[in-house]
Amino acid sequence: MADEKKIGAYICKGCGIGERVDTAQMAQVATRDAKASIAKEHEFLCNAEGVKMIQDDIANEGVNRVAICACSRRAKTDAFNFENVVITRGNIREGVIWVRPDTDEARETTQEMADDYVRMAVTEAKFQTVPTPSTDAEYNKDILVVGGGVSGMTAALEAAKAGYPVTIIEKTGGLGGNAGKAWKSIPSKAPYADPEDTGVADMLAAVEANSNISVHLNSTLTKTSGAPGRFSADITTESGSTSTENFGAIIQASGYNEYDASQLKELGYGNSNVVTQAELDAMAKGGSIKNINGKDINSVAFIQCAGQRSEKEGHLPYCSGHCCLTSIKQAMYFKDQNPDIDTNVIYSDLRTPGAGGEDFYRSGQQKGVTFTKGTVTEVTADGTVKFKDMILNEDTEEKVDLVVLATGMVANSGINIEEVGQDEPGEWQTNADSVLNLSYRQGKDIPLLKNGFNDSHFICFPYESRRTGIYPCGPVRRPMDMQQAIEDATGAAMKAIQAVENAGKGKAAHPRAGDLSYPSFRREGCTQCKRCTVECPFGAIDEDEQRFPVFNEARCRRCGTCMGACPVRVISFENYSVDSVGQQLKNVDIPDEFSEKPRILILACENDAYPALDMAAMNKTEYSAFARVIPVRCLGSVNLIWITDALNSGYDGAILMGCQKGENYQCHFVKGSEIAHIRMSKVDDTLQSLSLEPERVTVHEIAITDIDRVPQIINDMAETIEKIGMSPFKF
Amino acid sequence: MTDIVATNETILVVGGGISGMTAALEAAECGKQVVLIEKSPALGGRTSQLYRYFPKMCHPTCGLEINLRRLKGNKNICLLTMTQVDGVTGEAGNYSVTLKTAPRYVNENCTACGDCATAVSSEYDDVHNYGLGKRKGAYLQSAMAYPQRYVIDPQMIGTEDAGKAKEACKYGAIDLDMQEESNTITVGAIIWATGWQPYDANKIQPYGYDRIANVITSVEFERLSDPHGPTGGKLLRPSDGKEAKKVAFIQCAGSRDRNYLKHCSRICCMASLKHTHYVREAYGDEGKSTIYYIDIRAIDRIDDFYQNVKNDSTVTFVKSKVARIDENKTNGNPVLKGVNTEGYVRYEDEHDLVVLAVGMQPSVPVGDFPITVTVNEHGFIEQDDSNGAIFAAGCSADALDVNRAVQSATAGALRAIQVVNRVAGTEG
Amino acid sequence: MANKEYSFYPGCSSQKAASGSNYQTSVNTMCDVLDIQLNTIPDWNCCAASIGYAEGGELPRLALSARNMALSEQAHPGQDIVATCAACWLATRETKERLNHSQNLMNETNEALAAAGLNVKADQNIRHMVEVLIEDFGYDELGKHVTKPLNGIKIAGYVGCQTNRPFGIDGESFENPKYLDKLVETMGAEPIDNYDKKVTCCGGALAFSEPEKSQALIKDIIEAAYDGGADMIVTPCPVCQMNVEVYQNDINAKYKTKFKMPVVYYSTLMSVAYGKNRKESGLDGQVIAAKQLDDIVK
Amino acid sequence: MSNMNTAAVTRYRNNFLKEVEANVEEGEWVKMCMQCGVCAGSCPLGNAWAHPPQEIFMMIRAGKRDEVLTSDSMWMCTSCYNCIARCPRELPITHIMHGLANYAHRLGIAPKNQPTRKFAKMFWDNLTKKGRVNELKLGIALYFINGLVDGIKTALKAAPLGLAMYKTKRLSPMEILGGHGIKDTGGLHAILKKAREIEDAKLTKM
Repeated sequence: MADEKKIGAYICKGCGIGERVDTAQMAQVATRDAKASIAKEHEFLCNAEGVKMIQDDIANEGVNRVAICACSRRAKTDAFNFENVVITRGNIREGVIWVRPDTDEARETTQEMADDYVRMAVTEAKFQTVPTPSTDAEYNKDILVVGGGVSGMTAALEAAKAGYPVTIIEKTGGLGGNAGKAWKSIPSKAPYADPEDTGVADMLAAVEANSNISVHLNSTLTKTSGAPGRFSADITTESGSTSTENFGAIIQASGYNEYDASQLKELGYGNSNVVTQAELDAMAKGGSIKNINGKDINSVAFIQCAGQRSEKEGHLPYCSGHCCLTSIKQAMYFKDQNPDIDTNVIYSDLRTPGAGGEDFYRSGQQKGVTFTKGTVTEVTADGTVKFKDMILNEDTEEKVDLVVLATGMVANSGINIEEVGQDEPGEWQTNADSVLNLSYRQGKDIPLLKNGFNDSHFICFPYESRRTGIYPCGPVRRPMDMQQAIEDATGAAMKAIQAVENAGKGKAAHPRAGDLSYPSFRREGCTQCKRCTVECPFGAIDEDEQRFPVFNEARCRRCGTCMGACPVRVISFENYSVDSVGQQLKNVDIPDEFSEKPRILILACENDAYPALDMAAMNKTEYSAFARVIPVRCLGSVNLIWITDALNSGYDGAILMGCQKGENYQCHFVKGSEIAHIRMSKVDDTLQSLSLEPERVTVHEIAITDIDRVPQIINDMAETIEKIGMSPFKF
Repeated sequence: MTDIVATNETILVVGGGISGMTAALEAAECGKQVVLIEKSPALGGRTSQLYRYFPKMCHPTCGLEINLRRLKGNKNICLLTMTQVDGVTGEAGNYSVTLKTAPRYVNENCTACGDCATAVSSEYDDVHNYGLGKRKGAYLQSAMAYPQRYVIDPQMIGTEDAGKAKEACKYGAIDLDMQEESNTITVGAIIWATGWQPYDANKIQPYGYDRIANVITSVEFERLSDPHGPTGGKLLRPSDGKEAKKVAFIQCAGSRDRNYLKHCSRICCMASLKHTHYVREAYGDEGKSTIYYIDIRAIDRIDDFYQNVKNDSTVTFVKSKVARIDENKTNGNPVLKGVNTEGYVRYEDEHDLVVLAVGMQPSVPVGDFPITVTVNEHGFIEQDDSNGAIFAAGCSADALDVNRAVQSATAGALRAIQVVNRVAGTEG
Repeated sequence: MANKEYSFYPGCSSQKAASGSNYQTSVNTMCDVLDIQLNTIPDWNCCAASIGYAEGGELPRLALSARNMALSEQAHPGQDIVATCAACWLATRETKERLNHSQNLMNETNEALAAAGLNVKADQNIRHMVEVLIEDFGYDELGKHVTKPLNGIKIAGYVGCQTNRPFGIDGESFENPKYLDKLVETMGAEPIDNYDKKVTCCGGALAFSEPEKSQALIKDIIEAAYDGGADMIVTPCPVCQMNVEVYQNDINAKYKTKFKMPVVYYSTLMSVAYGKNRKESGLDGQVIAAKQLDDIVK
Repeated sequence: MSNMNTAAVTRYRNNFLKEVEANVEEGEWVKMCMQCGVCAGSCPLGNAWAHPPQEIFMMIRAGKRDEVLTSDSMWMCTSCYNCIARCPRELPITHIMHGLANYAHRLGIAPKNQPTRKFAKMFWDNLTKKGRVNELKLGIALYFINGLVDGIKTALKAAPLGLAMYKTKRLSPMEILGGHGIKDTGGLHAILKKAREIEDAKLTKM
């Protein structure tokens, strides 16, 4: 496209803008101050006619950068949606007239606000270009599935069904995983009354029959490198032979391991009459639950939450979700073959959720399975279960022939990269405990969330994994039963296919789905400090042999954290850069020290703080006319230079608004807000060096619902400045 | 007439809640053509009426903002609001679907400036707040509403106020003659994501929701806590606007009960545990929450959320299905009567406010589903080959929390893609 | 030819000089006005009420009601059985449902009935008189016959247990049935609103064996009526009527209350509203006189 | 039948539960209880119950045979049906309570001086004698339920009530001679005899 920058500024007079501010003056500001080639006012910019006016300028006048000075960038997006041009928005409605009183006193400062937003919009347009997809983008439809259990086989079958070739690697000698060892499974269909066939055999057959699926048994990943669309995987067999294959995306279905019940001595594990659920299912499959070492079984006690939901050393703090249903299923194993076998389930909270769960619970009771709310303290060698009956409120016991322990799931998620650092380039080695053996600088496996599981941190985005194009599913992500694993694996297959398609087009993955921009850097300026590599939340950045960063844009989520991290400011995106923001704040008109008109720079997270400001404006909540708000992709992308520039050019205060940080962080780029807080703690030195008060720069955790708090924060800063006085750095 | 481009390679998604939006976006971001319909005037569905999510206590509108941005930037999705399915014929890979679109009386010229709302005085129950407050006859469903376009309440049509609204609009956005529209489109697969509705608490007679002002539902409690809600986020009880500091939460209100819904709704326990945080957030140590439960179902890795609430000194747990609620006529306090079954303790507890953790009733048209699909006795659509290319997503499939609903929707998207890919003959 | 005709199961308390005889009187009066013909089941026997369980057990108890049904089927084929006593209605309807539910019980019951040459099909409806009034007539129809509306009388509609649970009247809730209130309104009187003891148990049969316990319950029922400003209580059940009316002296003695709350039958209210005299309305059966009603019939 | 009292039970094993299922009216429902306690909270005489229904169901599962059968809790049932109406699991609790009381009574291990037990027997004898209840005789018998002296006291205390009932023609001294009854008492007795036979034959020894 044309390199010659031709900026058109379009100022809307609708929604009261025309009555509240002098749009003619704004048009003048656009051309005179901000050097827009064209500036036009319109009564009603977002209607067909207004939009056509802009279209025509693009078509006939060669306008390739459009600065819309009207409502918020979140409004009227359908109308202001032009192909192949840069579009920026000056927020005159929500950002100016809706947050200012319609009074004569206010008129002047309100106008200044509007003029500044015009300058900023035009400037932003000037320093952006329309992104063009990376030339490194590759299209590879093949999908790698790690793990051949129910999750893995499901993912493979579903992806293949959609027309994508799949390779499964399984570390054992056969497919089927844990579910393959079970006799039957919890019912998946109405009336949810009886255990049903696991369906694993059919799955196996389907996988074998599918020409689109190839299987490597006794194989593991010894090295995985590349990026979505161009993953390269070393698949090594037990015998040691290694083949290297290329894939577009990876599904990690590495499943779970049984909790080591030998830690449950107090519950009698080790005695021949005490088994785990998994062991019982294996016995049942072998047809040997009628008697144990010759002795007929007439009574069974199921102990729920064995070594689970407990803070005790060596116990699992979480609930494995399926165990209540599994015990009901297993009690039915006995009841269905002989109703006279007594089966007692000792539980603390019976957890049988959903439509099927409660039906299955009732069916169990119908078949004579009894349930006792109790806490088990001990199982003696002769099979006496000592417990407290919580209902009868007494310590009691039951002597049984067989005790079944409902022990939990332990995720098979590889190594914890927080603890096991990555080998230096050149010295890279396969780690036998790793599932993926990624060559990524940030570590060999996917970051863990909690208790060793690979789950996404996000409730609304369960597939928002921290390694683009690699999707964990099944019990490695969260404890779950077979039905959930099947659903989860199908979803993961969806995401893998999507990753393949988008990587092929050079498009970003969630949450900036479709974004074609990607980070690039000025090699000559780079000091190889590695800060970008270290701070990248998605492990997108590697280093080449001269230790320069390699961005792997297909792994990149476009948050800009690298850009914010770079001390020498060499990293930028075509549509988001140190300049596209820095120049905006520099182009704000700074009145002199004596005008009593301070300027407050606000850098607001575009996903939470900025919408909160918009919604405050919709409520017509007023805030200081001295505020100048710039939305940022993520607080992690905020480069210190913006703050120092602002202070140097005479701003009296700066506010950073990001998401909640910490354990329950709400930043969809993981650490953005956290990092910003850390960086800003260093700003104090800068402030001291300029002998400015530290109160002039504040960082806040903002939720999208903070519609009252956000304006308050701005007004507080205005007050602070009134107290401590204007900045001396005004020219 | 809306012109909708759709072929038998198009996927129709019914329902614009988080499940429907997810299904539509995942498919569209995979390059598929999607028609997304929503019966209300704006996207977001049930979750947009929640204040916070468990277990992170983050805000649903945050995820909604992301999804809306994904949607705004995606040309593969054709969105139709105020639209419902009126009929379906055909089979997998080739369905003919009739859509009915109710009149909004506001066209795309609307700038959401709000002049129409200012101009009218007539008010109607605010459905978004479960009728806890009123909204103007010309309204925006919520501050997050997308499309960001006003609606004229049909009840206002024909009144003087309707005319006032029209006059007030400088942009000719209000068209009072708008009529219901019907469109018939061809699609290859259908994702059914119509979500759920709170079980009608009036039917739970022993709890006197219909008789006692200070007995409310869990979904109403969300609105009370939300800064965008009728009380601006203050926990004030309905009868007298008094601060509700001593709050009782009753589990299985309409769930796990043959008199109402036989199934367990899965989310209610976690929701009430979350609500104890709301009480603490509002009143600190002065707030007192009591949870009356049968089994606390804080399933899998979020069990620690339960453990933390257990450690909160302001929260008490009573293992009991409350037998009856009466009203203390002198102060309007609900009085809960029942027995704590752990050791048989009879109680008669007075609270400022009672919150019924109401069950999840699937919004699947029982009996008159537009085409034959397998619906179980609880009203959920069961996955079954005989359903052809009609796939349930989210709470149309089972009682699910948000996380599982989104997983289900993502899976649903793939199942639909499998069909349209087959149609397109692109499978390898 | 009567407007409506039913097979009638009067029950023990309705007999001449029995505790519910005044109920029967007013029912007869009411039925005359509505042109309802009640065909009494020949040689009907007691239903054993709910208290029969301890000695009677399951099958003998069912057999008692089954005998009545069998006799009704013989004498009044195809006719619904109507009972005015809650206990009679409940026991009989319960028996019907149990027999319809289990072929086994049905066989055993008939085996027992055979001893007296009887056989039961249990295919008729077993209904309470108020069901008949509401479902077969409806409030409008019932209102048409009002000649002396009971203006200004505040009445607590006390439904009690067994007319209300487990079967109750179709479309009414167990916790807050409205039909008595509607009936009271239809007769021109004023139902007291949210009378929250309207379905509280009066102690039923335990009034005899556990007087203290049941009288404690009765106290609350009367107290709540006073709190609601009621002049009298109306009930559809002879056990409730008897229990709530006749123990007020004992309660006053024990709790130092001053209760003197008349407790009348819906049929008495209706008879009075239909312009019938004191005797016809069964008012002479009041242990605690219902003054406002007496004034009307004067 | 009393030999059935020797039935041995093991804790938390199902033999007592099975005994209840076999011999107690609606006993097969006991296993369906999920311990929510709504029945316990719904009973009008709740606080008179040493063990509310839901607890009794747990005791049955726990094999507490004697505690259950000798308890007088079930005898507190007023037959108000609140528990049935509210039970989320559809248990016919009222009938189970009646059934348990009746079973204990038949085994002869129900509390000896349980007034309701006595009254119930009286009531049954009274009604089966002539096929209909004779309120006067029932009343008189009731007064002497605890022996002559008590009886006279109660009778005197109740005299005014009796008088009031008499005045309002809701009680007649004539009842003492004959009084109401059915014609075919013979048939009725035959029916009841047969029914009792069938029922006894069904009793399963544990």
